[in-house]
Amino acid sequence: MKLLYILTPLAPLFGAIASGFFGRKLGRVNSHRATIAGVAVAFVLSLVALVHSFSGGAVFNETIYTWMVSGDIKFEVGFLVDRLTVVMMTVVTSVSLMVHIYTIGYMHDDPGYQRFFSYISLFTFAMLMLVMANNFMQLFFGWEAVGLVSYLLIGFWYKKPTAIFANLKAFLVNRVGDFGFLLGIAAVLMYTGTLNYTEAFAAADGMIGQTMEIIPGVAWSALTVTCICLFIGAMGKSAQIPLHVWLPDSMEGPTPISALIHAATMVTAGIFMVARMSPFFELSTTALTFVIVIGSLTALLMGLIGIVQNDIKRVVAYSTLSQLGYMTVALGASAYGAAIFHLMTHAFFKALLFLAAGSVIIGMHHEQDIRKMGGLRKYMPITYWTSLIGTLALIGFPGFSGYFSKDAIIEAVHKSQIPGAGFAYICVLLGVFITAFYSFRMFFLVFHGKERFDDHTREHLHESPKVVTWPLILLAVPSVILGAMTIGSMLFGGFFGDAIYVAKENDVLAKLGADYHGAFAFVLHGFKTPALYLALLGAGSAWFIYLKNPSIADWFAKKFGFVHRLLENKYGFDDFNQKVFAGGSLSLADKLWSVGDVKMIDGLLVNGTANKIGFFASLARGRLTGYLYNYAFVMIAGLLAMLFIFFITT
Amino acid sequence: MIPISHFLTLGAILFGLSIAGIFLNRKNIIIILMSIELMLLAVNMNFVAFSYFLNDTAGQVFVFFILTVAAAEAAIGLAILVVLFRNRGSINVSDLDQLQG
Amino acid sequence: MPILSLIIWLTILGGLLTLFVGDQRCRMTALVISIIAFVLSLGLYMGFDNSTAAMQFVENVAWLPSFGINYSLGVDGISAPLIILTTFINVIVVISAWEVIKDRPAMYLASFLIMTGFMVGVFAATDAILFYIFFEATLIPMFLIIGIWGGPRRVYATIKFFLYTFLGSVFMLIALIYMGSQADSFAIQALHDMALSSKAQTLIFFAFFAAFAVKIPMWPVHTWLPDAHVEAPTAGSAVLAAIMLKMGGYGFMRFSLPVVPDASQQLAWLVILFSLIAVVYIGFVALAQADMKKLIAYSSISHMGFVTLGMFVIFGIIANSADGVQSGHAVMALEGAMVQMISHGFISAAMFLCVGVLYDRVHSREIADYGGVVNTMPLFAAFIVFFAMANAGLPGTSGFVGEFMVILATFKANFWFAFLAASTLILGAAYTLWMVKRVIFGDIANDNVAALTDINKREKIMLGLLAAMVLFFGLWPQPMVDMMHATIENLVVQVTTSKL
Amino acid sequence: MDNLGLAAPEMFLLCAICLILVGDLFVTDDRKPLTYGLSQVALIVTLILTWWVSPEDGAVTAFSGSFIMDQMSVVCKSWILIVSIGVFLYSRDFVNSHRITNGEYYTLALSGVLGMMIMVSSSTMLTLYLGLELLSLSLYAMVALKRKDEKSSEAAMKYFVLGALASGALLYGISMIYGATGSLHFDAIAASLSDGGHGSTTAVFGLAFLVVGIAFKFGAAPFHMWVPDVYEGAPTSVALYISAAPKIAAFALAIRFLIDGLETAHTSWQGMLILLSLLSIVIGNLLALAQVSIKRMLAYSTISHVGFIFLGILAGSQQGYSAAMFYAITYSFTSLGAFGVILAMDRMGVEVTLLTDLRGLFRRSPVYAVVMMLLLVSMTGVPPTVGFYAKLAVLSAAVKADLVWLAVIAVIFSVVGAFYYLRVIKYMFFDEPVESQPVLAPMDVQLGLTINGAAIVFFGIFPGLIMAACAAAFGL
Amino acid sequence: MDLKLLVFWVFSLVLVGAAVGVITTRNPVQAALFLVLAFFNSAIIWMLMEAEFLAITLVLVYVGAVMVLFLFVVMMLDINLLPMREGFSRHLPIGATIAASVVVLMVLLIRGQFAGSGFEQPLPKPADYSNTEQLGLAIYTDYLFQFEVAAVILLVAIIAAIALTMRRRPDTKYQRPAEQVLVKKEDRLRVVSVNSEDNQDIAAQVAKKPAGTGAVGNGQSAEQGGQS
Repeated sequence: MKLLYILTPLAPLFGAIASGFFGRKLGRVNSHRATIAGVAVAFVLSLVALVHSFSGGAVFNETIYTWMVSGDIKFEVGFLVDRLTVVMMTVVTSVSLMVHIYTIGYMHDDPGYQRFFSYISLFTFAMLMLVMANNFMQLFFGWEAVGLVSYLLIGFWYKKPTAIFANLKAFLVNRVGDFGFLLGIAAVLMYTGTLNYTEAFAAADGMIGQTMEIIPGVAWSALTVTCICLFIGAMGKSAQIPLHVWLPDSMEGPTPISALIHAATMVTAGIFMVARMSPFFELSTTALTFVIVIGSLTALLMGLIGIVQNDIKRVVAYSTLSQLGYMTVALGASAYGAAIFHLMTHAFFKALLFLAAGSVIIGMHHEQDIRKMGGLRKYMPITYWTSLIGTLALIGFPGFSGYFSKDAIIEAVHKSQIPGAGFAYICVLLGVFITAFYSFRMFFLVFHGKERFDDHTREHLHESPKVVTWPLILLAVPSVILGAMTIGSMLFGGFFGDAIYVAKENDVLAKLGADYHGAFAFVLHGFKTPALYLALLGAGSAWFIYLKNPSIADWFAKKFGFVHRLLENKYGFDDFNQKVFAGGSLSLADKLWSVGDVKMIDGLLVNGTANKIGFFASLARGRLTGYLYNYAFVMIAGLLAMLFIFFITT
Repeated sequence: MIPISHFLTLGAILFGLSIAGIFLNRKNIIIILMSIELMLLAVNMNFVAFSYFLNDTAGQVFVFFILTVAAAEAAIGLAILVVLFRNRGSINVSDLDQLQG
Repeated sequence: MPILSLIIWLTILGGLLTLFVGDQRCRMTALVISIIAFVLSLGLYMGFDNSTAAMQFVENVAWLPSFGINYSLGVDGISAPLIILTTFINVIVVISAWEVIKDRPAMYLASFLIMTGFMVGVFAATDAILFYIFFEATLIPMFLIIGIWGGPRRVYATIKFFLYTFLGSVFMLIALIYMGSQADSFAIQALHDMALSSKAQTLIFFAFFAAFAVKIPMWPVHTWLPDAHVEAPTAGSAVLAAIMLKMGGYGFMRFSLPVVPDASQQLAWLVILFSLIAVVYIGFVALAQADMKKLIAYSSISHMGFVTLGMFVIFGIIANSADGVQSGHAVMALEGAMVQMISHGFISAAMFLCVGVLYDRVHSREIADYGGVVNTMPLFAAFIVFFAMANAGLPGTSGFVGEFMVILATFKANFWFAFLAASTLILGAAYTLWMVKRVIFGDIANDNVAALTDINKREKIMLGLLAAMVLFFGLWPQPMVDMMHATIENLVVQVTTSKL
Repeated sequence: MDNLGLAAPEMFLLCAICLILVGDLFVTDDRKPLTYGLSQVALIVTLILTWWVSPEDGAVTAFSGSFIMDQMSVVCKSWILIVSIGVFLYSRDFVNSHRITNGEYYTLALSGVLGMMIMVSSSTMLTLYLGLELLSLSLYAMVALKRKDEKSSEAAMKYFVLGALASGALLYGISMIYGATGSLHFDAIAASLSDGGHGSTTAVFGLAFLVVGIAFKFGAAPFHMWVPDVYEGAPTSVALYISAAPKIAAFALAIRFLIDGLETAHTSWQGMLILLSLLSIVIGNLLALAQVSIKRMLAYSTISHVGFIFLGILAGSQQGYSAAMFYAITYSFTSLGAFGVILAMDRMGVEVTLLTDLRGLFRRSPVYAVVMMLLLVSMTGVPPTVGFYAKLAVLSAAVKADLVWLAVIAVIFSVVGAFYYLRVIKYMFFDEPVESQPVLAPMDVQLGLTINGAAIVFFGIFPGLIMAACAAAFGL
Repeated sequence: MDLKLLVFWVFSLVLVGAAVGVITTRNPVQAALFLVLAFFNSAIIWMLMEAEFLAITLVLVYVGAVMVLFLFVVMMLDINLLPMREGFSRHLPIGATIAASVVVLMVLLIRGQFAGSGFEQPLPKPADYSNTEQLGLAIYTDYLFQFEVAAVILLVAIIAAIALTMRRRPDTKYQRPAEQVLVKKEDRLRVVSVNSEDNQDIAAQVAKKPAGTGAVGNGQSAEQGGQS
């Protein structure tokens, strides 16, 4: 099995290298063949691992090679393949495979074709390294590597000023998260003395009661600090408020990567990480509260912004943010299983939605404004239907995969006793309504109603090629059925086993599980909860406002201009960051440089000293007259000085 | 009887006067040269006194050589003075200011 | 075989030979000599015994017996890697000058070869005065390199460079003389072993500090570096950043810590303070730069902050360790500092060479004069993005390793130290990638950029070699760390043994 | 009169001087090189004779104990002669092209060398005084040798007056020491003082005057005022002469008086020398900074180096003396080369006077530029040049004498000093030349300068060769 | 107060007065004469110390030679005496202070050191004692080396004085030994084949080569003539 696990991440890496370094020699077709083959191998191997795991195979936890030993601390590269890992591996490789195939069509005319394939294969490698890590070092390695690829891909169209702005922004915001993450890792290392998961988790109990004084005099629980630091990393990667700002902008990248990286896989790394670290988080209620509050804020607030967005990809992006909030809420409620479950279902339907959006964009000749679309249903039937599936899954329509995962989260939060859970419950419920509202708003504006595009576009408007539609179809399938298929085992079947640790008193899923009687019953149960009705209400409102009576939207925008503006400005986060952080840093930098370095250190101290010396030198020189009697005077003074010393010394 | 300190004090006074002469004289180099002679005289006074009181000829021999050197020195000094005067047309001490700083 | 002497004198005499073969044949001569020197230095790696902290490849010849000064050389775990780095960078430097330097290439290459000899000497010397001699001797070739082949403000820069570093090191000289006269020997080992009073230690500490803090350089005595870097020719900047700065770090490890451990402990706060200021303050200052070389120069200062931080934070770590004396974190901090030095050697050299590649074509270092270089120089863009990422400490590159180790270790000393140090993750990425964004990405900004040609074979080799090293040590730092492990553990013992 | 042969070098030199003086009269203008050649031969033979008569070890005296030949005098004399050979070599063309009377220049210079040798070998205060006067009188005259030049005569006048003042003070000191100890012989003085006789206070009183004379000869602040004026005003060849060998002679002067005679009064003269050393280093370096004339700059730099030489002497240990000796020797050698380059650049009567005249020397004549750079680097005290060991030696002597603070001040100002040396290097290497003709100098001068520059590095790598001799001179 | 002391006091007071005169007088000739006076007084005081030879030498050498030399130069250089005293009084205080402090320091020490024992009045010399003989003996035995050096010093002084001050006027006739020694027959003697009838030819030939016939160097060659 070891070889298999090693090969899983390496196969895409080989693909990436082949396409990246030899892409020009290989040509386009061979490049995509090589990378797709690599990812396909990884996918197959992931399935093997999945099956192996399901069939009760032992957890794999071995070191591949020792990266470094420093002091008594080992830095290793190794794999931990347990059930949590295999789920992630399967999700990653399958979505990646779909995206690879889709890309053939989407990027068909792009000059950076090989480069693109290389990047996404590289991403797959990095993501696999992340999820398969058995230690913090490798986790961080994968963590940063996916960030790098994300950076490269967002800026893939490097001529676009917005794209290269967005990728820098994404990288930097992610770095803020990594900053916390690194401190978290350092804390883990400090208190447990190891970077290995198993050993660190085993030592986690030892951290209980340990305190550290970050602010002198105030003792904080070491665990809380550690967990919050780690969670800051997750906030960056999984785009939680206030580190979410990069994700909408990242839509500047090509759509396939929006699907792969910024919806399905990379952004969920934070969720995965927190789930992985459950043995730590479970020991700190404060940290969990922090998580659940951040998550619920993200879920609600980001969804609201989605309502006012007009760019097709941005709507999806905000919905992603909102959904990530849901997952985080689940983490905070200790429903790690639910979070991962939602992560999985979301990966598929969100990838589907993105790819569908991409399909629309192809059809519209890279027009992304939904106000300029409408009535596409008849031109792009496959896209239409798959989009509908995705949307239904997203809003949690009973039966669709999203329904199971989302409802599980809502229920879990409902049952959770964590401080902040009540607030979170309200948020997620409202979120359901909002999700349905903006999802269908987009859906209706794109596929229904009047055709708002020009004739030129209409002439060329047609369904996307097969390499694009097939992945849609392939993704639509799990979007529909996956939830029902796996909910039993994943949430209530003890599927994750030791991979996730939940403290007894926090175990909301266990409470839910007590009422669980199969997927069908779960669906039926859904009719008794407000979530479903809120979702339907949302969809209905969207229908009413945007199809039935479009003027209401405008009226609303006018009447509640303040709210509208607030939403349009994304609560001012971007402006704030731009002004305070970016602008502030720059002006601070400029001050430090021009005042601190140039004026103070160089001007005053360095050159100042030099000038002073030179000044004294020329002053002294100017005093020298050259007259003989002055010379004699100085000599006689010197003689006096000698005599003086004589009198002192004797 | 004259104690040695009398002679030495006389030497010291002469020495001091010659120093004052070098410093105070701002106009005529020749007087500076004379002050130097005066200074040597002061030294000679010391040597002779010590020689006498130590009952040792070495001091007097030294004076003998100082006189020799002083003569040579005066010759060279005056030669330089002459050269200077030819170049400058002046032996004013205050005019020696081309080299400074 | 006296490998160390061979390397030192081969390069120095080879430099003279290069001077005499004339401008036509000097390039090949220099290349051959530098490669031989590099191969010889690999011999250090091959024959290195990882298990001991003692000096290896020892040579000892009485030299100035009346002063107790010996020509004694030797390497241990902290000097051997630096020597190999030096000879490696030397090869790169010779390649980098190949057709770029048209004005008196023989003298140019000779300066570099001679300087390399001196720098190897700095790392190899086990006699304090010999160390000082090499330490100072490097100033002259660098002075000429910047002064003759440098940019428009080269005179200011090179004199500033010289005087700054000279001023720092003369204090060290006095300290060395003082200790030498107390210990009756200038052998570094003897200085390690001698007892020193608290007051003497404090004074000596500051003397060493003056020398090494300027050299490495630390805030607030860093301002010579940006000027020197900006005005130096490309290879000069590369050597300056890659190796010369390391002499300061090496000095801290070789002298300050083991010779005056008690003073180091008492004054560690000061060094840490300056280091953290270097990381944060300089990180911001780098953001404000409009000149690529200056930006990279500031980034170097910031990175060197990690080196000094790693070295002096060990006292805090030891104080926080349960067992009091030995701590893996302390070893890790020191090793992190070492790794950071070596890795920075590759990365900063590469960054400067990258700027040099652009400068050779456009003759401007202003960020504003570029934009969209990737359109005309895709391969080059790939390299510079790679090195920029390494500079920003991306895992998988060697730039990550040292920072990672130092931050992890520092956390044990103090949360806020680690917090400020870790801010480099953000700042480092910000200034590096922002520069890359403005220079590399975007649409073609002007005619100059449009006329650019992608890197040629020579540049490919040069950058490729560096990239390979950056990647190799990023993916597998173990060989490097293994070499220094025994020495550093011994160093931690030395540091924790009071001399009072 | 047993050891008459000990003075053979001096005697030979005197005969040679007379011979050259007379011979010069019978040589026509087109055969003037003969005078030069004879002078060189005289120096070389004197050098050989010096080695010939030098004792294996210990000291041998002659002329009723007024002449001494010990290890120190062998070393000092050898270097005085070697440096003088260089001086003649470098100044030959200058003397010819500037219409400085040939015969007198060489005879006066040789007389000066004779005076220095006598100083070095003297074991009584009288011999020392006479040697000193012989040297001084030659120098006064040589400074004025450019008779048509106002600056030259002005410098000579100033030098003369101040020199006479200084030697007056010196004589006064000698008289006091004579009175205190009753003898002119250094060993007798030392013996008398070590008995703790009643005269020790008087001797120290005399010492204060003595130090003035020594400091003046060295050109130490505040008795330095003549140095820049003389360097600037004198013909460059004479400035070269003054800057080189007399430093060694002055060193011998100091050693004879302070160590051979008055070592028991060490604490007293240490205090005086500390003051002188400090002032010299500070004033020398600061004022050199503000100079635009190259010769004045070198003059002030000399002053600062004298401060370093004093640093070694005042340490009051054998090691310190040998360090100071090493410093004096290497400095004279370095200064010789520096002036040599300036002289080589002198073209047919057009003197190099300003620092800016060195502009672009590297482009014009790389060899000279490199030699000059090595010399300047050596003066700065940067390894691997010999100047570093000189500084190292005196500093370690000072540190051993618990004068760390003084050493620190000294090195700080040596950094200030580095600036003006670097500025010269800057002119030579980094600036474009004003005129492009290469510097043309005869082969032997070129060779001499190259050897001079190479020696700076050679002795920088193997300083032990000279250092051992210096150590041996003080029985180390 | 015995006679010797009285003599000492009288002459030393005159000596000091003369010394003051040297440094304060306006006219250099007067200064020189004051100096002569000072020397005379010194000589007398030296005689009190039984240094007869030196006293005589001082008068002979100084007054007879050196001071004459001074006066000679003073006369030779035509110096305007009027502005000679400027600034004297202005600098007097500081100059006097400096000089006085030096003197006070010196006298303080001398009084302290030599007032007491150590330097008793020497015993009277035997009747056949000759100061000159003693000095002569010392100089030609123990101080032979120094004596020779002194000779060299005088030689240097001669060379220097000549080298510095000797001027060659164009119209002065002087000998050039080098040319005289190296002279060849061809330089002096020219055999002209005379055609007795053609006198004009000879005249033309002689006119063509006028120089170099004289045994004594002429004025023209002095300028190029090397200053030997």
